[in-house]
Amino acid sequence: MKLKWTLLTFIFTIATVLTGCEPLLVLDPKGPQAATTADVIWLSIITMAFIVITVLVLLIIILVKYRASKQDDDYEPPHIEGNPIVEGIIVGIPILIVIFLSIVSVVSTYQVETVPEGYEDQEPLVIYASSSNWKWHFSYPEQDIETVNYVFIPTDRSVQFKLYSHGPITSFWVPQLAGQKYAMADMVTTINLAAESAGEFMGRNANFSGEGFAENTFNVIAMPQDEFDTWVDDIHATADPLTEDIFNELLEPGHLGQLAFTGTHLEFSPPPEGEHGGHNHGSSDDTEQSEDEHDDSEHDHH
Amino acid sequence: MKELFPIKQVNGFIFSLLLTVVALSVYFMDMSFTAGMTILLVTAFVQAIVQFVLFMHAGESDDKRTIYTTLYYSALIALVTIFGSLLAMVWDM
Amino acid sequence: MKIDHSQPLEYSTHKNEMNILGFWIFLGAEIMLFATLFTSYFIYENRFGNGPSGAEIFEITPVLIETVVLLTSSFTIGLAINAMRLNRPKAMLWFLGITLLLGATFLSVEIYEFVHYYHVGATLQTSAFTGILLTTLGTHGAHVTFGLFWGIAIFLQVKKHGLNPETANKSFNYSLYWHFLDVMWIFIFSFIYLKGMM
Amino acid sequence: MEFFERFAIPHPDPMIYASMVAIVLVSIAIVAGLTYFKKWGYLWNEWLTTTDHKRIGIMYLISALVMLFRGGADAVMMRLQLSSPEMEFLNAQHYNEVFTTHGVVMIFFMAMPFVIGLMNYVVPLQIGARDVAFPRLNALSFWLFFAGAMLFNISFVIGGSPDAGWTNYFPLASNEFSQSVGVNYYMWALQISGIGTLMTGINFVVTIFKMRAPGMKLMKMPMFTWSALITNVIIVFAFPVLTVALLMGTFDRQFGTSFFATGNGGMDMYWANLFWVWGHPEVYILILPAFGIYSEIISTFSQRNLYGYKSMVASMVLISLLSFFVWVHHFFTMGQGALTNSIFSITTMAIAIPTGIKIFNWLLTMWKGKIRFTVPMLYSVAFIPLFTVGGVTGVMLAMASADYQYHNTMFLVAHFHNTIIPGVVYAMLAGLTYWWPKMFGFILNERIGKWAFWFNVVGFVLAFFPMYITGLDGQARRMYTYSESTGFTPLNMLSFVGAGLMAIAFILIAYNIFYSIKNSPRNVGDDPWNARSLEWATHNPVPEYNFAIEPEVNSSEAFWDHKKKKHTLFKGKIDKIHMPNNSGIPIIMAGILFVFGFSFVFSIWPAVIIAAIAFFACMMYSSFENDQGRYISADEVKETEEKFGGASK
Repeated sequence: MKLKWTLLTFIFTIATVLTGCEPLLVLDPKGPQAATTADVIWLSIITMAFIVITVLVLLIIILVKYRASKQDDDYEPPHIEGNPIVEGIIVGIPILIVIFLSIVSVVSTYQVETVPEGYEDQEPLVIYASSSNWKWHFSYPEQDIETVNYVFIPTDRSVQFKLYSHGPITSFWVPQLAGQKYAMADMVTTINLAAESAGEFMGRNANFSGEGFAENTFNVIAMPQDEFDTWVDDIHATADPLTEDIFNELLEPGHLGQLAFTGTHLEFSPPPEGEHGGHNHGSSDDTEQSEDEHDDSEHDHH
Repeated sequence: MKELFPIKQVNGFIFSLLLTVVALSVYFMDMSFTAGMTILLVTAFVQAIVQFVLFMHAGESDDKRTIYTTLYYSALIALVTIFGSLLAMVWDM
Repeated sequence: MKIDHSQPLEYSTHKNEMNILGFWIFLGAEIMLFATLFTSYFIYENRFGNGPSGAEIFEITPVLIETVVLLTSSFTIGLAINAMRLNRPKAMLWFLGITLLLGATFLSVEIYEFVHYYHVGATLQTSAFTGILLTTLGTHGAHVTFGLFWGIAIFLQVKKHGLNPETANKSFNYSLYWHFLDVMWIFIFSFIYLKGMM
Repeated sequence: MEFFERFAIPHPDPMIYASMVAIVLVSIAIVAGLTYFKKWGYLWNEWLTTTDHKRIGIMYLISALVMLFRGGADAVMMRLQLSSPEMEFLNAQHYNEVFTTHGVVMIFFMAMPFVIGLMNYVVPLQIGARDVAFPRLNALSFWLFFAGAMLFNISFVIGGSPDAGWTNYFPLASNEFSQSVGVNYYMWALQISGIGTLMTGINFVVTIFKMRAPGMKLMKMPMFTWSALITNVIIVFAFPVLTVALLMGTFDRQFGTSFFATGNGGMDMYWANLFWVWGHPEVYILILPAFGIYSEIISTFSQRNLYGYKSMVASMVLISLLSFFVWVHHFFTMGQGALTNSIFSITTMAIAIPTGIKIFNWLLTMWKGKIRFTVPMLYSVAFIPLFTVGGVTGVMLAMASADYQYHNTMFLVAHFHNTIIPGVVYAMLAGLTYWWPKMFGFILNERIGKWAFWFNVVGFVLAFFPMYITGLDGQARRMYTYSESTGFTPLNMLSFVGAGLMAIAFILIAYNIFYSIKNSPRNVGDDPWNARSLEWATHNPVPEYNFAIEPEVNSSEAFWDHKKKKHTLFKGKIDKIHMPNNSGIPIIMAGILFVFGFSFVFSIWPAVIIAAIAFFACMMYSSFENDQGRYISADEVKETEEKFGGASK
């Protein structure tokens, strides 16, 4: 028995050492949104560790103290139905913990869904990120350029990614900048984030989307605003324009390296928002909808 | 002959026809969406209760508690499913 | 098998009580089945793509006929059970027969309705809305069709064996099924047709 | 020739051809063996047509164990593929098929039949009944499950496996992106076995409500029976949702509707919604019976009554309701607003409260007890801390904002294996070991069992705890490969080692069965564990009629009080006993549905129509059949009781 416990401890130590070298991506945030989620994660790990340790300690004490080998042969365990105070405690404390975590969860969820704190007065840089099998297309409507499988963003600026998909559901995820969000074919979803230090960050599709899923990654390169502007000018000077034919070729299933174009595909292949959005079709607003239907029924009668 | 048409059943039938007529008012009369939906909800659920209690004798056997629990439970979960799905898929998008 | 004569025939054995309770629980599952279809219908209600909307294709007349016919059949199956409890198998068979005829009428009108949808270009494939409309109506229609065959089987059994604990029990469960289909139709009538035409 | 081309495998692979050969050889061997030993009649009369809940239970358990090995082989293949970067053991397509199959097989064809098998065997015995409420329906349920399982399992040799994950999200699962018939198999295999499960649900709810021994009020039922009741209630209300979802999916793939398509008004998100409306209650369908089993075992081997019986029941009722209120937490990242996510985040965390109550009640049951570390108890003891870790990581995932980071990563994979393996799989192994003497009259070897246990626990910790870390480091789930630069290598290697240890554990368990059949002593008596509930009041193995005399009960631990307080359980004398007849109809109907499903998968419409007609003809035949069951005479019962060493105790 002792041998097995030693073995277990040994293995745990190895696991801790192995991972101790570098901070984990999610817990190494480079922007306010990811910092919020990292804080929430640390907070929950600490709270939860408290529960796990309580249970574990109780269990070990009980197992050691009440094992049969330690007790008299004629010991008859008592019959205990329950005790309102004890049961009150084991209900009460979890309720308090859940209330606490619920508040944290709600507050932080609202936080990461909106423009990052401190950037509210800025006009965000809007980038459309659309996925196709198995690539990411980044369109900058304002800068009028488009990139494939990599995206440049300015640091210390609010960036808004508008996500949608040209095929299966994918999930846009840059762990060091923000949590993920699905990109889907009939609606546009939004991620607000900001990068607070320059650097290159791993981004990927986190939702299984078929054969080429594992390699469906992209790079996010954050740099100061002036470098970003230079980069935009460079693209305009060097890259080819994106035509509908080229874009359709890009959409073919497969993998591509990193590409850049002038112009965006948004003009000839609009994203599914507004009147193009299947999702918004007649379901945007309840009262508006009822009035519409009301009108229809009036037509019927005349 | 009369015992073949018990008054309870006949009344129930007439009542359910009446409910249908009331429900039809949303088609023939001009009213707001909210008023119409209210009428439909009331008539449909009253109609369902008439059928379950009067015609299907939900409460007549020793198992009536189980039967009513089944009905309440399924109604509750049905409503949660409908409104929860609408919330997640349509209203809060 | 112990037969308890203080109870109506359909409840007279323990087995029979279990059958009836089991059938009620099955109906609970059926409520969830239709609830899921209704959920889907409400989700797709306004998503008709390039196809027609509900208001454009619904017709009040066949729907009204279907409603009245099904309500009446729910009434007559109730009368059949009443006759069964009075131990009048002949009257019961009459009412059961009328119920089946009404059921067949309902189905014919529904088939007419489906043909109409086909002609105005509302098929399963037209849009998500027409798809879920026809799936929901079709599921109910399939239940009615199954009910017709089941009803015929019960008709023949009562005719052959008379009323005994088994046939009475089957007939009672059948009546539950039929009433239940009527309830589901009321919801279809209210929240698919009337809401759509409102 | 064109007709047969559709049955070809779209992505062939030497391993698949090898499996084909193996399947054919094994089938031939089974047929030849049965013929040679003249066992066809025995097989048909005693097993295939049986309506005895005990035999049906055992058939469920055998199928579940076989499927455990099938799904386990998939798991080891996946861990091997990921054990080092750029591994070339499986290609992407094959890996996708393997993890899809692993998920579906483990949930539907391993965990579900395991749970239902134990319920089948134990629940009627625990409530002092002679069978379930509808024995023939019970047989039909089993055979429908079996038909579904077979249909799913032939997919990888005929026509191609599904490859869109066990969650089968559209539009990935649509014809456009998953062109082989694999997903059709998924739809019909689950549809057929799902209908079987639904009927089991109805059957057991009625059994528990209507067939309890005299005096056994609801609040005097053993905890496993309570958990079975709640589980079956959830089944009744959850499975119709799956039925509709699968129907709509089938329509999309085979009849050209556009429910989950991306044009024509379709909504790709809605599949996910429907799937999880069913899928979350399904999680509790699996875990609640496990809770019941642990309650029985912990109380037996602590030699104490279950602490807080009422709060145990209340918490399960609460869980059964809450399980229908939380499904959106499976797709917090789908773009709905913060309001919706907040609501479902709170409802999800609320489930932690009743679950916490249960954990503490188990601890308090052991308190002041006299704990014996048998194999079932070891699993239960390991379950408590491991499941607590699984539970608290569940709470972490329930926090919507943090879930944006955990979603679709190995963290999630670690979490749900952390609940399902210590929760469900250990419970099933514990339950199987615990009730094994009830089923077969001997105890599984404890020594081998303990070795298996340690391999299992150490293997589990090694295999899954590293995933929490790689998840936080950005490893998404379902990736068939990764590059060295990601730094995932050491931890994934560790996972593979853990998976290997678990594989050894399961081989040891299989060996233990084989070893114990040959070597275990047969004189263990009727109550080898000194247990507390009614199933131990009859003989080992249980005679066909369960109890010679119907027991009468007046406490929640009837058998314990019978032993300690001399309550009389069996009053009255032996009488003739009514039993259901065997019937071939269930297996025939399931066979017909198998043909129906198979033909539907390949759109062979004439066969579909013929099978459908044949199915309804069977129902009609059943309706007209007058089957009153049979009686075992009092003399015959007395004779059997004598053989077990004395008429009812």
